[in-house]
Amino acid sequence: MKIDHTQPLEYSTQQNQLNIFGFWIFLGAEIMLFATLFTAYFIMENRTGNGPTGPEIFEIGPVLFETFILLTSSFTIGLAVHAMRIGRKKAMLAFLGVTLLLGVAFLSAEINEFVHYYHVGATYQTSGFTAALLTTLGTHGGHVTLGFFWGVCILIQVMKDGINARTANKSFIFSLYWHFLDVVWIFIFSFIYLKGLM
Amino acid sequence: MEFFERFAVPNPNPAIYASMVAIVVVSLAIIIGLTYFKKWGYLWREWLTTVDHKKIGMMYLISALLMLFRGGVDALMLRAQLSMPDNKLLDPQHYNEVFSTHGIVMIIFMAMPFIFAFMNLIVPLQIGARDVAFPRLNAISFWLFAAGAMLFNISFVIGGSPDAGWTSYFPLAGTEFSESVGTNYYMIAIQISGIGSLMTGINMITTILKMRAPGMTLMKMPMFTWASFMACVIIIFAFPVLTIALLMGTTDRLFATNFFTTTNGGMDMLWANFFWVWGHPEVYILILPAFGIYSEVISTFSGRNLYGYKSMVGSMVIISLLSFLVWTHHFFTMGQGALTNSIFSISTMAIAVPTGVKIFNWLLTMWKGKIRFTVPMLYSVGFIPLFTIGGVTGVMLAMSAADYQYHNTMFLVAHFHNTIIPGVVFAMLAGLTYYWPKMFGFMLNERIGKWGFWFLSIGFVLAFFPMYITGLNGQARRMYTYSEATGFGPLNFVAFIGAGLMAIAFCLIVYNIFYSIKHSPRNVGDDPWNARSLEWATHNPVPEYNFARTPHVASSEAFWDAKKHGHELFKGEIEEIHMPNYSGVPFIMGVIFFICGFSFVFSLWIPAIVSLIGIFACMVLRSFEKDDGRLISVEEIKATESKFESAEEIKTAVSTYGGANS
Amino acid sequence: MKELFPVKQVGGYLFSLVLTIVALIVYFMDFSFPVAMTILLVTAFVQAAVQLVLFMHAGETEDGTAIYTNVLYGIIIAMVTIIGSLLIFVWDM
Amino acid sequence: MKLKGTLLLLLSMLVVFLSGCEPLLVLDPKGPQAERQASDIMISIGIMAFIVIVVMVLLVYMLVKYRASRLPDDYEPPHIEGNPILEGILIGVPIIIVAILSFITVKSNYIVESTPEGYEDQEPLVIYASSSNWKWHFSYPEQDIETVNYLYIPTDRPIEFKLYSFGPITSFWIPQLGGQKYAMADMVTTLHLAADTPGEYMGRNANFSGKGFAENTFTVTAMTQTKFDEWVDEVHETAEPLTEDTFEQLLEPGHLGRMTFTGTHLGFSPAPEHEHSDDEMDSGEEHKMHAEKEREMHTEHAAHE
Repeated sequence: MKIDHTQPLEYSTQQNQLNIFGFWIFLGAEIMLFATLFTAYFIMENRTGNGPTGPEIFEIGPVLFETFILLTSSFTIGLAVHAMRIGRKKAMLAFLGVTLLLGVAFLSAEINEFVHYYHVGATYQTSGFTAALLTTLGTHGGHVTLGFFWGVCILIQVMKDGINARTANKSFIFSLYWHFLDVVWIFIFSFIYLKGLM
Repeated sequence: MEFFERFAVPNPNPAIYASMVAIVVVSLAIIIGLTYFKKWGYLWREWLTTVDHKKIGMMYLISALLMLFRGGVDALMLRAQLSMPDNKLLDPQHYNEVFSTHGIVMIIFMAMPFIFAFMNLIVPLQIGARDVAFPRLNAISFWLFAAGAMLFNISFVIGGSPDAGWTSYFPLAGTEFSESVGTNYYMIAIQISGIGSLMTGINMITTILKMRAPGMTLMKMPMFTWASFMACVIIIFAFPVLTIALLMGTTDRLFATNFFTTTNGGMDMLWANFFWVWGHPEVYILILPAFGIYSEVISTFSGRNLYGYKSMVGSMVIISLLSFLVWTHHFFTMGQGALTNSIFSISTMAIAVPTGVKIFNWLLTMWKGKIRFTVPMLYSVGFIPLFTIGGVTGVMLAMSAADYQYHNTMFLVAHFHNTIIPGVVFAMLAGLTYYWPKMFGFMLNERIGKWGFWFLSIGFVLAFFPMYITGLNGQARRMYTYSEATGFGPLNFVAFIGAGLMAIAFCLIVYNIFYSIKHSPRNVGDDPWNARSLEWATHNPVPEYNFARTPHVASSEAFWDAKKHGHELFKGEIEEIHMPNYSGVPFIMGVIFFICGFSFVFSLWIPAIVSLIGIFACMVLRSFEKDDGRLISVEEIKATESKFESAEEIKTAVSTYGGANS
Repeated sequence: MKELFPVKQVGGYLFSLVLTIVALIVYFMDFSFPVAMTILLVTAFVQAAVQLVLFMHAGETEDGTAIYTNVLYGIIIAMVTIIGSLLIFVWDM
Repeated sequence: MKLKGTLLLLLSMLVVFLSGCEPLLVLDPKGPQAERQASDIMISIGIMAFIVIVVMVLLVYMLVKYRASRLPDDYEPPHIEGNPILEGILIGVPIIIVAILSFITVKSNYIVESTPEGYEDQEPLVIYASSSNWKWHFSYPEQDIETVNYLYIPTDRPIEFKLYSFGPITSFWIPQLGGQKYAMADMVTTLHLAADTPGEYMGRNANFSGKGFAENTFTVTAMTQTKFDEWVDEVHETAEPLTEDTFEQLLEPGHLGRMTFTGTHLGFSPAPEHEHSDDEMDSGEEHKMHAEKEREMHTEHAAHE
C-alpha cells in the first residue's frame, strides 16, 4: 500500500480515497431510499383507517429529546474526526464513545416511543398510516442500530491499532454515515412530527 | 409431515414433476462430474472465490445465458398456448405462473446480469484500470445476484411460482388473492439481487470516476463506459425505491401490514406507483449500456470515429434525468386528472428527442465509413430500424388519451418487446460476439453467427409485429386463451412461428459457442476486429492484471491513435502490480443470503434470524480483516507478456479475422 | 483542550440548535399551512446543508464537485418522486 | 436486404389492415370518445411511419453506399467530429414533432376526461360498474336496476361510468366506445362514454386479475332511448329484487352468466366514493372521538394482558 503523506490519513492511499468516494455515492442512494419512505408517508399520512391519527399519538417531549440527542451525537462524531486529524487518539476515542452512548440513548428513546404507540393502539398492522410511520422510523432506527455496532467495531480497532491509514479511513466513513443519519432525522423531525403536530 | 407440506407445489402438473427430476439429475451430474474430474478445488480457487472483474463478468454472462433459456422456454410455452383459439395446453393458473416468471426472469435475471457482465468485463479495460474500485464488493454483488436468481428459480418446484404478473400489482399479489408463497419468492428474490445491483452501481461509478488512466478526461472516455456510467447513476437512484417497495410488499404479506391492502387505509395504487418509479428507470438501465455497445460496434465496423460524441454523451445524461420523470405513463388509466396525465405524457414523449439524436448519430457514423458486415455489426444494423419502430410506438403509447386504448393490450406487449429485444438482446448478442475474443482468445464462427442473426430477426418480426394488430383489435395481454370468434387466431399462430424461429436462433447461438470452442483457430492476436478503443490495447485473453504498464490516453480512441497516429500508449518500465486477494467470504455470504431468503419465504423465523446473524458476522469479520492484497512481481509480468508476444508473432502471417469479408 | 473544540464544529452545532428551535415555532404558533411548511422546508434544508458542508466536509477534496453533483442529483430525483406521487394521489385525483 | 424487405412488407400489411379491409375494433369507433382516440392513433401512426421511413431510407443509403466491398481497398474513412448545425436540426425536428403530438394529446386528455363532445347539454346516465372475481356488476341507480355481465345503454345520451372493484384492480374497457380505466377497491374512478349508433359491442376487463381473467368479459348493447325504456320496464316487471345475501353470493369467485335484478347493491354496499374526503386533515371531532374510544379500548386490552 502506497501511503501519500501529504494527505490527511483517511485519504492517504488510493483505496482510502475510493472508499470515501464510494461511500458518498452510497449516501446518494440512501437519499433516495428515505425519499421513497417519505413519499409513502406523505401519501399514507391521512389514511388512518380505524386507527389513530398522527396528532393523536405524537408527543413533542420525547421527540425533542431524540432530536437533541442525535444532534449532539452528530456534533461529537465531528469532534472525534477532528481529534483524529490532529492525532489525539484518546480524545478521539472519548468522542467516539460518547457518540455511541448517545446513539444508545436515542435508540432507547425510540424503542420507548414504539412501546407507547403500541399501547395507544398504533401497531404495525393498524393502518396504512401506522405502517408507513413505523417503517420510516424503523428504517432510520435500524440504520442507527447498525451504525452503533459498526462504531463499536471501529472503536475496538482504533484502541488496538491506534490512528493509522486504515482506522482513520474507517472512522471518517463512519462519521459520514452518522452525520447522514442526523440529516435524515432532521427531515423526520420536521416533516413527520412537526408537520403532524402543527 | 405437516411441516413439509408447505414446500409442496400448490398446482402441480407433469411438466413440473419432470422439471424436478431434471433438476435433481442435472445437479447430481454436476456433482459427480466435478468429483470425478477432481475439479472442486479448481472451481473454488479460480471461480467461487474470485474477485477478478473479468471472471465475475464471465460468471454473469453464463448466468444470463442460462436465464435466457429459462425465460425463453417460458415464452415458447406462452406462444404455444396462444397459437390457437381455445387451446388447452396450459390451464389458466399455469399460464399465469409462466408469464409472471417469464417477465421477471427476463428483466431481472437475464437482462440485468447481461449488462453487468459487459460492465464488469469491459469498463475497467476501457478506462485502463487494474480492477474495479471494490473488487470484494463486486464479488458480493455477483453472489447476491446468484442467490436471488437461484431462490427465484426454485420457486416452481418448491412452494409454487409467483402468479401475479411481473408487476405483481396489489391487491392481486396480496395474501387475500395470492395464497401460495409464490409472491414471497418474488419479493425476496428480487430484493436480494436488487441489493447486489445497487452495490454494482456504486462500484462502477467509483471505478469510472476515480480510476481512469492518465489523460482520460470524462469527455475522452469510450462511449460504452459513458453509457455504463449513466446506467449506474440511474441504478443508484432507482434501486432504493425498489428496495423499499419490496420491503413494504414483504411486510404486507408476512406481517399483515396495510401498505397495499384495500382496508384500514392501505393503498393498492401505491405499489403500482413505486414499482414504476423504479420500473421505468430500470428499462433505461438496460438500454443505455446496450446503446454503448452499439456505439462501439458501429464505430469499429464502420472504420470511423463515433459521430457527434458530445451529443451522444449529452443525450444519455438527459435520458438518465428524464427516466425519473415519466413513470406515471405506466398507469395513465388509474384515475388521476387530465393535468397529471398531460405532464407525464409530454415528459415521456420528450425522451424520444435524445433517443432520436442517438439513432441519427449512429447513422452518421456509418456515413463515409467502410462498413464490414460482421455478426456484431449485423445485430447493430438490425437494431436501428427495429428499435426505431419500437421507439415510435413508444411515442404513440405516450399519448395518454390514446393510451386508454393501448393500455394492457398486446399492442403494449409488442412495443416493449420491440424495444427490449432489438435494443437490449441484440446488443448483448453483438457484445457477446464482439468481446468473445477479448474473454477467451478465439472467435465465434461468423457463418453460424449470421444464421443465428437472420433467424432471430425474422423470428422477432413474425413474433411481435402481429401483436400490434391484435392489440388494436382488442386482445388484452395476459389472457390465457381467446375464442375463435375474436379472430385473433391466425395472427397469434404467426407469432408462434416467429417464436419458434427465435428459439432456433438461440439454439444456433449456443451451438456456435460449442462449435467455436472446438474448431476456431486459437491465434487471433490482440486486435481481431481492427478496433479503436482502449480495451483492445491489451492481450486476448486479458491477463489478470489487465495492462502490464498503465496506458496514457489522449482521446476516446486511444488504441486507434496508437495504431494509426503513433500515439505512445505505454510509457516507462514495467513495475510490480498491486492486486486484490481472492476471498471465499462473498460466496459464503451469497449462500447465507439464499438460506435467509428461503427462510423468509416460508416464514421459518429461527433459520431466518440465525442466517441474518450470519450475514452480520460476515460484515464484522470483514471490518476486522487486514487485507492489503498482493503484489505481482516484475519477472512474473514479463514472463506473461513474452508468452503473448511470441503468440502474436506466429499470428502476423494470418490475415485479420473478420476483415473485409462479406 | 481548546484545540479539540474548533470554532467550525461548535458554531455549526449551535447553529443547528437554533434552527431546530426556529422549526419548533410552528408547533407553538398557529401559522397557516403554507407559512409553516415554508419554515420547516427552509430550516430543514439549511440544517442539512450545515451538516453536509461543515460536518461532513463534502467539498474538501478534488472530488467535491462529483460529491455535490451526486447529492444534488439525489435531492432533485427525490423531490420529483415525492411531488410527482403527491400530484398523482393527492392533488390531482 | 431480406430484413428490410420483410419490414416493408409488414409495414404495408399494417397499413392495409389499419385502412380497413376488416376494421380493427379500436379503429372502428362507435362513440365520440373512441372516435377521438382513433383519430389520435391514426395521426400518430402517420407521423411515426414517416419517421420510420426516413430512418430506413437513410440506413439503406449508408449500407449500400459505404459497404466495404464496394469501396477501394485503400479507402480510409475520414475523422468527422459532430456538426452543430446538423445536430441542431436532428434535435429540432423531433422537438417539433413532439410538440405537435403534445398539443394533440393534451387537448384529447381533457376531451376524454369530460362529457363527450356534442352531448354536453344532456344529463348523463350514471352507471356504477363494479368488478368482482371475475364478473362485472352494473348498477343503474336512476332506473333502480342491476345487471351482471351485460350492459344495456341508450344511444345519444352521455354515460358516466363510476368504476370500482370488489377485489383486484381491474380495467373497464369497451374498445369501440372508448378507452379503458381502472376499477379499484378503495376509490371510484369515472369514465365518460357515449354510443352514437345502436349495436352490440365487446367489453372486458383488460387488467390481469387472476385465474378467471380471460373470461372476465361482458357485452354492451346500445339501443335507442325508447327501446331502453322498454327494457327498463320489462326488468321491473320480471326480475327478482337484489338482496344482500344474493349479492354476497354473487361476489364469490367464479364466473356467472347474464343476470338481472331490480334494485341495486349501492344501498347496502355503497361505492367507496367518499373515502378520500373522509381522510382529509379536518376530519373533525367525530373522528377524534372515535379514535379516543379506540385508544381506551386498546389500553384496556393491554391492561387485561
